[in-house]
Amino acid sequence: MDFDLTEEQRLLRDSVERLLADHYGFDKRRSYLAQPEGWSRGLWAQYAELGLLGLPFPEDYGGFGGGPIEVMLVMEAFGRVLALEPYLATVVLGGTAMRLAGGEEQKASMLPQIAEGELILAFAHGERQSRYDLTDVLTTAKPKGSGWVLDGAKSVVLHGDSAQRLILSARNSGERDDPDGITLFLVNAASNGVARRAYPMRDGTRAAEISLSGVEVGEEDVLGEVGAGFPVIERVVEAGIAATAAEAVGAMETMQAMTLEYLKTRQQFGRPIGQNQVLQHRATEMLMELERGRSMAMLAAMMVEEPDPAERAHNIAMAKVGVGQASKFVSQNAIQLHGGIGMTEEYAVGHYFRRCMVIEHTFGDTAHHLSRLAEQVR
Amino acid sequence: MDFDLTEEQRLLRDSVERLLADHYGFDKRRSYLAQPEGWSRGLWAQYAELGLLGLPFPEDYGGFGGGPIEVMLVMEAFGRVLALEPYLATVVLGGTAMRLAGGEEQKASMLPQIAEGELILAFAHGERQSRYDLTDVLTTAKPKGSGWVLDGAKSVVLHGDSAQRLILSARNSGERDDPDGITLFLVNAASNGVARRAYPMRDGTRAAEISLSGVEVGEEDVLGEVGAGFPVIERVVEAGIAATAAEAVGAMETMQAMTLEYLKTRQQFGRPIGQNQVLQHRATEMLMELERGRSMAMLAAMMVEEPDPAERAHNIAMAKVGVGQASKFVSQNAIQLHGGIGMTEEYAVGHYFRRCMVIEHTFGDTAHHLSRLAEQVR
Amino acid sequence: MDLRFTADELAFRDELRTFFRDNLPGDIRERMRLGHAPTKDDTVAWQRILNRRSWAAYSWPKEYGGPDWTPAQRMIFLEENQLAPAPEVSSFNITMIGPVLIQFGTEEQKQRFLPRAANIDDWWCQGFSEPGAGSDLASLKTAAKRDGADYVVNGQKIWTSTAHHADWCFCLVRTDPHAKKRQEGISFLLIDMKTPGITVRPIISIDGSHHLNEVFFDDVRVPVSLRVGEENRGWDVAKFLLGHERTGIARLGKSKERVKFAREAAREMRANGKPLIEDPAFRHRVAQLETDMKALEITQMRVVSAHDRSHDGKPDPLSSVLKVKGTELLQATTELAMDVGGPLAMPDWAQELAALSNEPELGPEWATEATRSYLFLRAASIYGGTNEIQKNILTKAVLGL
Amino acid sequence: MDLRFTADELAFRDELRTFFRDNLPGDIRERMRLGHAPTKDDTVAWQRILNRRSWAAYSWPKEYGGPDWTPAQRMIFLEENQLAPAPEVSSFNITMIGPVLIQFGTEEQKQRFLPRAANIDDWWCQGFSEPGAGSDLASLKTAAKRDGADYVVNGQKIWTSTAHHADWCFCLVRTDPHAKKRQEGISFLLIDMKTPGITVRPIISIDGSHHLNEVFFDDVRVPVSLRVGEENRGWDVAKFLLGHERTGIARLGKSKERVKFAREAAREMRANGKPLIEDPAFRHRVAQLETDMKALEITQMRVVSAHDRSHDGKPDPLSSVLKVKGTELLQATTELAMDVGGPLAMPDWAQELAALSNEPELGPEWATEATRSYLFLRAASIYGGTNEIQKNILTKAVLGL
Repeated sequence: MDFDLTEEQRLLRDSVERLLADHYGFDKRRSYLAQPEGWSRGLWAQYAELGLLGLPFPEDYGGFGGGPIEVMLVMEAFGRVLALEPYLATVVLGGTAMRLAGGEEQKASMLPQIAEGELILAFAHGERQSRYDLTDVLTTAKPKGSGWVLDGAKSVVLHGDSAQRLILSARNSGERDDPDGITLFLVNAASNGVARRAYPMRDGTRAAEISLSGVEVGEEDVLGEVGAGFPVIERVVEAGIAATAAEAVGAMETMQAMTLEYLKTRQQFGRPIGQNQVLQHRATEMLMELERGRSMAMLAAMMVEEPDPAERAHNIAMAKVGVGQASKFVSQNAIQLHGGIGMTEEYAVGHYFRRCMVIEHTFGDTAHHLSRLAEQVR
Repeated sequence: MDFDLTEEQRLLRDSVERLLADHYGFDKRRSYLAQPEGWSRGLWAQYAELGLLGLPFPEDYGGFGGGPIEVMLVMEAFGRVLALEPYLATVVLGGTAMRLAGGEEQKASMLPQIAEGELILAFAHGERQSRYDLTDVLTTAKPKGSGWVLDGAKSVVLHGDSAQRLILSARNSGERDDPDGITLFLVNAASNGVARRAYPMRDGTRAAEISLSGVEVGEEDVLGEVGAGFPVIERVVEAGIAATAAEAVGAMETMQAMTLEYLKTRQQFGRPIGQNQVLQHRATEMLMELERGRSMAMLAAMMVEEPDPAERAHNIAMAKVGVGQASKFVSQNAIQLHGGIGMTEEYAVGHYFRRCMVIEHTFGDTAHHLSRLAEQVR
Repeated sequence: MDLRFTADELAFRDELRTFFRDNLPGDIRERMRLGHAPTKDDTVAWQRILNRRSWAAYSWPKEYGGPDWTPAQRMIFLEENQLAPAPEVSSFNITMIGPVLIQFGTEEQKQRFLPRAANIDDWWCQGFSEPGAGSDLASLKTAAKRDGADYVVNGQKIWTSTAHHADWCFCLVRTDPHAKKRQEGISFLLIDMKTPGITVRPIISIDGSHHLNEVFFDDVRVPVSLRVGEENRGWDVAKFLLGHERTGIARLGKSKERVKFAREAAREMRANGKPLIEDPAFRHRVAQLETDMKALEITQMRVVSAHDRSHDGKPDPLSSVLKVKGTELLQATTELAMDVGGPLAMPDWAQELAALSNEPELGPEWATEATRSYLFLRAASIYGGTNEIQKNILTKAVLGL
Repeated sequence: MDLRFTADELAFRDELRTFFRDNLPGDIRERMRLGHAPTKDDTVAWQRILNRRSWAAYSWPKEYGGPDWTPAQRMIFLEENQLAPAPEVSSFNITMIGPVLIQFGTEEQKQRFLPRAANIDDWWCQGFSEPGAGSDLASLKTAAKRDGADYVVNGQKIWTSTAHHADWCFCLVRTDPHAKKRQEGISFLLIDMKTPGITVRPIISIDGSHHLNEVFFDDVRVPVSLRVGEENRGWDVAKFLLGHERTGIARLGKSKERVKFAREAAREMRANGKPLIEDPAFRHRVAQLETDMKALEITQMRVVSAHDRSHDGKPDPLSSVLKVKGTELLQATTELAMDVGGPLAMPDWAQELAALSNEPELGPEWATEATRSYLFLRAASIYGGTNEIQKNILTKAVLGL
């Protein structure tokens, strides 16, 4: 039991925070949002320089051999400023899929590209009808020669618009909801038959609807075993839950700090509103929820590498529930305590609110994961 | 839509309140509790004089032709002072069973006795294993000659110790949980083979475990149709829910008033603790919950006579949930706001707390009724 | 005592339902059903249809173009209108400026403004809040200096809903800066939004909608004849306005309509391989919400019928309970609808849905609108006095603490 | 950073589990499992068994008879002891008077009292609260007048847990009534409960148990040699005592043990014709509680390991979070156990169960005990500073509001 950070981890955290402090003021962020892809290519290059993009990859692939704790520190820092870059999509989701399922050649060719900031990935798994059911895959993969033909559609693909390569799930056998028979493919987003439609999420981050009609891929584009993609998908989603849990904690920290500042400075009826005991206790409850979320984000990070699948899934589901409930409480009350100003687009707190809202509804919402836990109560 | 009381109803309410004001001080109540049966025979006689014991019975049976609203007014008044007499067991539960299922002779002989205070009844339905499942009846009724032989046990029979007659459910056919095949019997509590063991509930009211071995009853002791007791049992329980909902509202009113008084008078750090905004808002939330409970108790009273069984059951389940949640909030915070003194036996608030606790766990708790409502969501 | 509606009340409700069924334009109903905020045109069109039956000014007496309804009838009307679902009539026109003019207006003001307000020929907005004032209304600074037959108004208002649609604004201004108490020295003016010197600046809400505005007054000349009530007695007018007609404050019909919609939508969505509507946790959540709505419905009936009995016209402090519980339910029910949408509720599809092509196909319109209204209604526990302020009111008025 | 226990910590936990399995008397374990409050004899017997291994004084250094454990080890010990389930060691002896004497006591006081406190040869109680003081401790009035080599104590204490069992009482008394600040002029005395002039009057709690007392002091003579710390500096001693060793404050092991028990019991009870454990709503409730316990467990680890790092001994204000959340969970988990019992949890069967006959048979003992401890633990959010006071502390100490 040990909660200390190593020297390297402290250095990592500090350097990320320094970089973001310089480049993620609220107005600068707005300028990134205004760009066609909704994020900053310039900063992406700097993340690469800083080694963030190869952070969780082995040294032999141009990475830094970091683990979930390092990713947690980075995501927390991103959460504090609402960074927009496709780190989750490319490094966490894409990177995890590559690390776990990628063949030697695939890893050798792609991980270094990611680390150098030259390759953007997206995880194209969810479909219009699937909601939070990870096994609900209707997109089909039919063999053709030595390769495959893909048909179907993927929905709400995070940064699917910027991605050069899609890590895409398709069913080569089995019925809907069957965990077996799902295969992961590396699909070049520019291939014939791939159509993408980009849009902003409620928090400003970008996503895309993607349709595939007769998309041909080669056998070398299969990621991992044919028909055995599901266990990989579960690990990728677990890594995504851990990373966004940390991001939500960063966002909660900022909302908590903004609210505290507001309570101290905002005058009403001739005194700071922070003099109201009811608002003091609400802020205290926000703090308690923030600490609950922090504890649960730590749990998720610790568990990402846990070998026992049941233990891992159980704890990460608990973390998703805890962080989801904590961030909802903190963000709803952050707006409530700000009053009218908190409801406006020009003010930052609403943007943090929406990021936490989107995170709660990504990779399964609180109700979804609480139900999974409930089923294990015997 | 009309919330006015009739002149008669106002008179009823006032006369009951006057009687209780004179006879239900906290110390007097303690003296009633100390009596072997745990309630006051003397007051019971006065209830009879006042016409309370025949309130919901038709005039021709020595009653006053009152309805659920009148019962609600009486139970609310009882709740305010935590009256201990077996009004629920005898008049509400027993009376409802008699009214709905009793034959002409049975009604003619028994309802007047109830109205005159000469007959105490108890509703002996629940069993050790049944928890809140009303169809879970294992006590058996086997035909013998023109009559029946009863074997089995009944659990937590309210005022089963004082009752001369038990309205007792037994299974004459069908499996456990089968709604058909349950028959209601009028059993003389002094019959051979009836063993009773009395004890106090957590709120001081009395109950008994009752075992039956080879208890013989005649055909004239069957209440209603053989094997068709269940619909009656449902109506009896619904009447009990409505009555105890009103009682809980009365109890909440007193707790709210005591808490308010305490907040105004109790000094700490040199000022009344009611100066703390957090405690002010808590008391306000208690008020809102009290009003929610009051609205739901009214709903239950209105619905007791609703002809449509589904509509009736649905609304009364909602009332049980609403009153249960409201009274839990009010009573838990009544103790919390009183602090240490609220935890002591000498102080009244803890007695109100325990009465509300027992009511919530009688006739099915909040979770039980919420699940019933949930099953209807389609 | 009887909770059930009387035969007359039931007949009244059926009359409304029939009328709504036959007269609410299908496109408007569909936009409302999908959870859109009503457009200006939708609101105007529907209010005029209602006004043909003199139902638009639902809380007004006959002589001014209202239906002379009882509080119970008003409650039924509001709920049925929300359940239709139809756009709600302009509260600025009907429950604010209308009653104010009926109570305090000159004969000329009544004749000039009331019919046009009922028929929403004039779209009204409310100029009360100012920067930094928040719930502390009386601290307003916007000044009106007398100059001949006019007031000259300078200052700024904020949080002004639909000011960008408005033809007129009823406004609190300070006419006596030297008054001892802040509540004194305030007057109530009717200001033509076309008057030179008025600038309206949009405030975009976190749901991306333009609903709120800042309104700047720069030497705006307002004829003295457009003052309502006496000079420096505007606070009385404001108090009357804020306390008046809070029957609709719980917006229960809206919450009911959202739960009804969420149940329908949940039949289409899937959870763990089954329709979401069959998920136990979802069912419990709906059952709890419906139980809470039932309780509030009865409490609202009690407040209304108490108001029916006591014709003192004073606002029942329990209406603060309706505000708090009503907005809590409104927020909980719109959150429910969003959660049904799940991942499909997170994109902001508004622009793409407006586009011509639909390739690749987008997710359901209702899902993106559900999130929009969830976001928009975070303000429900803030406007009209935050729920914390409402509890302060109850603490004083009811508990006497 | 690693949440998991180290190999050493795991070995330590296993050593404890083995010891508890082999040495906790079966009858005591069974009474605890059924939810009984430990009797005086149970507490004494178990603490002496622990003390043979010098584990009873789990937070003390070796030289005074403790095991010299790290905060992490103490946390593991407390949790395993509660999970056994075994009676908890006397907090008055081990986490209050012990550390106080180690910090402030004279050599003679240490030698006389520490070994007996560890082995609970002396049962200690705490004489702090007074009528009307509540959370405002410093307003205490009990007076101690110097008279030769003695203090003469007069006054009254209240809420004195287990005073009726106690051999000794550590007491805050006012030795200087004229001190400027109320916190000054207070001294800390050790009082032999057998001294003439002491009357103990029971206070029965709403669960029917006798746990609390009033203690009256009527010219009680206390040798000056039994004062701890300087005269009039007792407040420093009290502050140290209240801030010290709050590792166990969340009592998380107890909550875990109650949920574990409730799950077992729920397999025996029935709901809607199925075992209660299969009821979806019950499962959700348990899942939520276990999730909340997990979060608090990690937060507790963070507080403990922070304490491990910073050896300033100052109490971490986050320990107020442990108090609030820990007591909320303790109340929620005991309520869960009661609700499993359902109707069988409502009778007060204590007396009848003591009776010889069991005809007719009574319901399960655990059900009536579950309700008793639910009632008893309503006090958990009150004693040691109400949860509202804890939030005031956090507001000041952490938020700086």
